[in-house]
Amino acid sequence: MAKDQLNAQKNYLNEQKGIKSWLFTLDHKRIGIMYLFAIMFFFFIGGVMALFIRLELIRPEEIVVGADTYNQLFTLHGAIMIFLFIVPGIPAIMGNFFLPLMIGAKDVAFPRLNLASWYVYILGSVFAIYSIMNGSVDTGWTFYTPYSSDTGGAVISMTLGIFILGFSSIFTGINFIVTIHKLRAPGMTWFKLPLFAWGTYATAIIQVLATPVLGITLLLLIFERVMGIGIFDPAMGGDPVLYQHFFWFYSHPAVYIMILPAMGIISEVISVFSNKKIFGYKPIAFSSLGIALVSFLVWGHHMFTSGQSELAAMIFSFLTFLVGIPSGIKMFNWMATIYKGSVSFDTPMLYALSFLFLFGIGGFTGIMLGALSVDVHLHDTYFVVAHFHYVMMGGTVMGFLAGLHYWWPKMWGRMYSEYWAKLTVAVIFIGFNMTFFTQFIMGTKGMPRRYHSYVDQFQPLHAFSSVGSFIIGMGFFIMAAYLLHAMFRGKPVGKNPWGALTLEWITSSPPHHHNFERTPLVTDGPYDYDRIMVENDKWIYKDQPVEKPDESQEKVEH
Amino acid sequence: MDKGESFFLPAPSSTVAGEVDALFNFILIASTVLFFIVVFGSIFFAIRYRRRNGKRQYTSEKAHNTKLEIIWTIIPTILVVIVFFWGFSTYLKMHVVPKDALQIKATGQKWFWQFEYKDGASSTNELVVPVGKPVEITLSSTDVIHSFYVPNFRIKMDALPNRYTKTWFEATQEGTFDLFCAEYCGTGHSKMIGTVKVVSEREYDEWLENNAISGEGLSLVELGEKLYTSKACNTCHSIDGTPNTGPTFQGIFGRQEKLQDGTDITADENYIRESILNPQAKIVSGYQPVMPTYQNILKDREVDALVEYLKTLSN
Amino acid sequence: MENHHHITPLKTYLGVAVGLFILTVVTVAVSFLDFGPFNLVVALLIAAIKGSLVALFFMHLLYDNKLFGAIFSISIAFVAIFIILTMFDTMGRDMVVEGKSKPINEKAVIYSKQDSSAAADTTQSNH
Amino acid sequence: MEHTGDHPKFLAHHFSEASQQQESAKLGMWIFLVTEVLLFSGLFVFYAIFRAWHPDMFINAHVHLNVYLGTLNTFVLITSSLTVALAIRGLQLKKNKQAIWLLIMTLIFAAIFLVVKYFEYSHKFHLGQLPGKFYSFDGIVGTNPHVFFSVYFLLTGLHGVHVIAGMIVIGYVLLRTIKGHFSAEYYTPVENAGLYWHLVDLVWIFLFPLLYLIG
Repeated sequence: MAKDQLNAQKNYLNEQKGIKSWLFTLDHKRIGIMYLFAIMFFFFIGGVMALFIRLELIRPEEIVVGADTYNQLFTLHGAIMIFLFIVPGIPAIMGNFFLPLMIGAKDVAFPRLNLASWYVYILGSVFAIYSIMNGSVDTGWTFYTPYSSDTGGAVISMTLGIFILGFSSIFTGINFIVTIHKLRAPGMTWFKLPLFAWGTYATAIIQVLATPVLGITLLLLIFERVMGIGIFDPAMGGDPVLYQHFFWFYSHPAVYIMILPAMGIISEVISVFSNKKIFGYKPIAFSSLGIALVSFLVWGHHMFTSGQSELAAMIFSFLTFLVGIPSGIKMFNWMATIYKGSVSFDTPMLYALSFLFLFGIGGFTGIMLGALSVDVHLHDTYFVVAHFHYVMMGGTVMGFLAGLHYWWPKMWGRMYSEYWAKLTVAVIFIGFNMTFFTQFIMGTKGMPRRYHSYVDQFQPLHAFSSVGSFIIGMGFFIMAAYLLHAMFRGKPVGKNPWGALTLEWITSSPPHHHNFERTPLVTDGPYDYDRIMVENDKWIYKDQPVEKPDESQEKVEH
Repeated sequence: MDKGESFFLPAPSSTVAGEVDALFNFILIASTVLFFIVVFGSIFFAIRYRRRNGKRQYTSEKAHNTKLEIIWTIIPTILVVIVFFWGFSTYLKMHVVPKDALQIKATGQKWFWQFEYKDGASSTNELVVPVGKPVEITLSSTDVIHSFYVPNFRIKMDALPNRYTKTWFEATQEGTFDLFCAEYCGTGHSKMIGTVKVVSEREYDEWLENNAISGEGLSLVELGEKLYTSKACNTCHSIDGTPNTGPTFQGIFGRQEKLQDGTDITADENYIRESILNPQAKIVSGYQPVMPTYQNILKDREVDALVEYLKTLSN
Repeated sequence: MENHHHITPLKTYLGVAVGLFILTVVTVAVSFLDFGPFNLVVALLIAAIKGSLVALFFMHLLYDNKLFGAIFSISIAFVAIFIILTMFDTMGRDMVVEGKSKPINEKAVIYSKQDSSAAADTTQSNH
Repeated sequence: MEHTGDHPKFLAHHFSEASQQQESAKLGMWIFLVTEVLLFSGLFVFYAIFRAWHPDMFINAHVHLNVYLGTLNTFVLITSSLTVALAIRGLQLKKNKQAIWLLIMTLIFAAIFLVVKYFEYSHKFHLGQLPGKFYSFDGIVGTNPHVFFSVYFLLTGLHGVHVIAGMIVIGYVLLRTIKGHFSAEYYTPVENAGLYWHLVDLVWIFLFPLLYLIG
């Protein structure tokens, strides 16, 4: 296909033109793209802050920033990465764009609410930016009291911003649950749902149940600061540990808001690139729901040394181990899916394998942190920092990147350079392990987190870790370059470059305004690679080698 | 490497440390084995069953194997139950203080630790304990949350304002160990580093005796110099002129300072005394009002000693 | 399409409202009696009955899609989880070491920050 | 958006039938109500923990609330819940005029509720029974009585905000009913506004005994 042909073809990108057609769009695909740019902007900001942090830590003494600025940097790095990047990341970008496509719907259930959620996101981020400009925050992203009820800086505007962002998350959650319940295409039964849809469904449940609690927690924090209501501040008769309960009631399930959609993407990618039916569809689907529900029962494992009661510590530790098992089951299922597949090593698959490696380490170190006695030693050290980076970055971000590369041709109708993409996987993988595996060792040796300077014995490890972080930064720089290039100049692709069977691949790339020419009728499962194969956009059935049996597989062309 | 130090863990120097390390190593080994099976298994399969010359193939329809699925659910479950009980039993041991334990009170304050022993002895940022005896630390804080963390002892406990929390340990070897604050507490968090000095019982008793009658026999200047480091003034105030969280002490006596409200003041004995006991009263412009009060921490003679010591820095 | 909508008879609505009024009077009346520790239980029980009446009839949970009822019950369950698990901590802090974890000053520390003279007055007036 | 012939005007393009749209809207509303319940949950935890810690203080402090006004407000809210339920019934039975009057009555009852609340609040302001560091009342025995008033004002305040929000929503559907947007076939927005209003009632049903009647 020539370039101009792609531009001539009618799709969601060129259906309407002008900035207004974007800002007032109700199309879930365009909203997904707007989220992509907004969220990537904050990922960039958060990433730059991370590099400054690592630069400062190369040597124990002050290099670029003083202690106060350093404290603000790690606070903002955490808050931005969590609330502005990783929590909305996969659901708001990939979920918005692909969930309706995957279940054969024309749009999400409430398009106006969907657009509203984007504006709420922007509004919340404006508050966040305002507080960066206006004195900044130095409490750590957890806003622990009594430090946060006392310190100077823009704690109120930052927490208000996060409070507002919560609504964005809730709107998205409501939208996804209703969409999956009510807008599935005819024939799309619950057990024909792609696993990414199951992942976002479980995520949406957590978003709806947990985010309001974050809202009320932050409101209480603001009231504590303004009026001294006496709930968290010991100086007014409150209890700082109670704040930690409130905070982690949201923030632990939030960890699963981050990881569950990534697991969904990994399930898709591994099945597609192994060209094999996903092993244990139901266990994977139900373990997502199980994780979602159990994740609400384990928040106290962030507080084993906080002075909470031993009884509570015991209960929380026990429940923590329960939540580990479903994740383990998923790992085994993915391995079994690859077994006897027809595996290709395209970029998304390389990210998926990186995910298995890094998330595996993240998961097992989680077991160490869940064990009460070991946690006492490791809590609040670099071990924890390394652990959650392995889970969040090694898990969620790898899943995010796998999805981004998997769906990029569908989003833009153009392919990126495989050569540069594969190179980048290697760069990021190496840089990541250099940065964060070192931090495991520092942590077990006793290096506490959030330290602007440190005792000399940790210097070599810190320096090594910093070098790694710059390698990661370089990787993302290359990625931004080749993806942007692909957006405008990439080689046009057909409908289904990977030979996948989920519904988003039966429509054109990029999809046109109403997603499908006509509502698809679903007869096959999403992973029936044992009897369907796609070659050059032709669906070839094993038992009926020539003819396509039903309309759903009809090509959508003009 | 110190005695007993491993690749991951620092030397175990308390009675519980061995148990913690044992569980750590158990999880480490079990995890490594499982990690190799799952992750390297996946990578191995991916390579073994790679697509040859780019041709896609129909694959097996098998997506289910009850026996296998039960096995890989049960085995991890058993492992984590073991880990849970193991971890919990050591955790309880860390929380039940032996009856005959020595009592020491530790107070976290921005940004140093204050320790009080029996008979009125006290120390700042240096905890002195006898070897081979259980020591109970009662923790509290005067401002925000701090956390008492000695990596070599594998113990950590938050110090909370308006509440007492407890931890205990029994050191198994003499030496000097790092004491960190592990809960983020603001500007000086990373400077809130103390030491735990484990000495023989005889030395401990001697130290206690000398410390209880603090500074007797020293001249005021000598005592002040000692206090400058032992009471953690040096965390925020340098003596060589470099600016820090607080104004430098170099040449402080008799210096003209501009205050935040615009007035000028000469740093004389009274101003220095007031600034130690009521630090928020007159803040030098350009600095934050973050210094804690030393009321009830310093005795009168010690304040005098500090003033005398600061005088010597102006010559 | 009309048969999707269940139309509740007027009598039912009025009956439920009267029931709610009566229960309100009852709960106020029993609050003047003393059942010791069961005061709270009785009050909450009556509130739960009233709440169920509102949910089942006014909010149509009785006739509507069962999914809605399930969703609503889940929300209640999570509130319960929040309260109960938190109380495992706040109520059990003295279990292992007697006397630990209690506030040092029950009546709150005197509010020492400069901008809160009002609060300092309050706490002083308690002494 | 092109609408094909058999699409009624109120049906959005991405739904295929009216019942699908109605069910979706209601499901969405119910999920939203879940978030509301969990928003209040934080305050209920606040209440539960501090009440368990200082039961005597809670009992000593709660006698300063006015049971009669609280009971009055309970009656007012229940009645308003009834009127909004009947308004929906009116729409179902094609009695739009009746529905309009019932919605207006609902708004009036909501306003009465707020007026009563205003009197309660201003009395407390006058006495200095205020939350947190503004508390200056002298006459309640127990630990930290200001915490009780923090809980009281937060719970009733958040509830009051919801009453106001509910009034706005009901006012909006009232306007649309007057304009004739709704019929026996399509009245989902009124139904959802009703659901929201019932939830406001439901929260109050629990607040009332917890704050006014303990002891």
